[in-house]
Amino acid sequence: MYGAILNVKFTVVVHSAPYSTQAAASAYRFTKALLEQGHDVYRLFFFGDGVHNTSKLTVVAQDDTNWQQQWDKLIELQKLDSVVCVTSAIKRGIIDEAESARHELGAVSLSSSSEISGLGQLIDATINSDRVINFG
Amino acid sequence: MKNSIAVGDDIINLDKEGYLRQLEDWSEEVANLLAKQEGITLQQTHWELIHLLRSFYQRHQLSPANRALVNLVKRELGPEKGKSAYLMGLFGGSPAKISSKIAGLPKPDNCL
Amino acid sequence: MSTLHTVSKAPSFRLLETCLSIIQAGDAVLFIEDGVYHCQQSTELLRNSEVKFYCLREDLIARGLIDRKLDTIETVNTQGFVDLCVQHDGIVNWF
Amino acid sequence: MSEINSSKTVSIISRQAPYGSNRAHQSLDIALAAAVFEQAVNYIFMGDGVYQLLGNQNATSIQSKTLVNALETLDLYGIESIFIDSQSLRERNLTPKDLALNASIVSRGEIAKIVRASDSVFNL
Repeated sequence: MYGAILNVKFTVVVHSAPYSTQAAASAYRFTKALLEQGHDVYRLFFFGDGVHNTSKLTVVAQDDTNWQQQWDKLIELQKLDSVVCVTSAIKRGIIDEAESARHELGAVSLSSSSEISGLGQLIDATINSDRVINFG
Repeated sequence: MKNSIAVGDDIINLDKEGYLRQLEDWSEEVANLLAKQEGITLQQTHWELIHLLRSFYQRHQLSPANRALVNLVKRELGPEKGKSAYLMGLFGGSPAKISSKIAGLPKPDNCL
Repeated sequence: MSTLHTVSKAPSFRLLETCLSIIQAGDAVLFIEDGVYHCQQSTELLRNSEVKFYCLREDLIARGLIDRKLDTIETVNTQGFVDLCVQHDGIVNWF
Repeated sequence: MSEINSSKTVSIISRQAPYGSNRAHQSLDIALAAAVFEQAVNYIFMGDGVYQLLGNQNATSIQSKTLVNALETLDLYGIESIFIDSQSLRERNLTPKDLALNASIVSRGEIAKIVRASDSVFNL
């Protein structure tokens, strides 16, 4: 294992959808690597098209990487704080139980490992993290 | 919160939080009814804010969040009124949310 | 105080040009994703001696560039990418 | 959010034209959120981002909101550090007279200093 001299708190912001650009995959590998090196994730923040990384309604071929599932596993295993921007999410059909009830939609698409919240969570992350990195 | 209000023969639909579903349904009569749902009886001091909000929205297509609302009122109606306390006195604890609702504006951005 | 800049688009987007125009001595540039195509051809922009250039190894390999890379550009893997973020005080991402 | 109490400097570099992509709008959303949570905000228009500021826009023709109308409210949110890159204007044959927003016209060198002095930078 790579010896980390100091422990740094990162916030990783994902701006792009998986399967559209490489950005989400890069963000995933970066997040995994920083954890392996003993650093911390203060928060993952999915913004704009990045919210598509948190859809649980995703199907890919057996020989393709399921990025949503990869994120899910990483978030749950490492108990990461994963936030999806509400204004980005609901207009792209990423809906949790509360939004589903509020807008009477009858369906939920957000993976249970992430939560929908406001942009204030991104600002909070800029205040409380040592580094903010954006992938888009 | 009722899901609709009756204005004459018309039924006006509201969302679960009491905002107009169709912004074009707004009228002064509707504003009075929306205010009533919030337990507010509209006075001249409310109306001057409602008109200010509507003209602001017409120009900027934005419902101001609390801080912007205070600054807007300060700029347009003077420092006496451009205070949180004054606005809370008129519209209660979340003046931006409640005043936007009564003025027939969209809910201030939930990201903020 | 120094900043790590990442550039993730191909040279035709001309992001590197803009990035270098606001860069300061001691800053570093890391090419990732399609940004690694910058490493294939020597250009005037890469001759900036005040800036250290790096490229992400995994993205080079994926694109068939690992043997075509300029010697002047250092290769790092994703772990090295994390280290660069730690070593610099700030990060600016160009995408 | 009560846990927020310290103020940091957040810089937003907005480099995309309005309407063609949502990046310009996202820059604005981040800036407004940072201002609402009382952070110091620098808003920098650069590259095609300067097109956001052109006067005489009317996006009702494409069933969209006219972004510059919202940008005009930045001062109400307490965002007063607004910068426009002079080189980007020059490259697009624009002058401050073409713009609907008053802001400081700055050089790349000045932008470099602003970026260096920021705690975090959103470059969209």
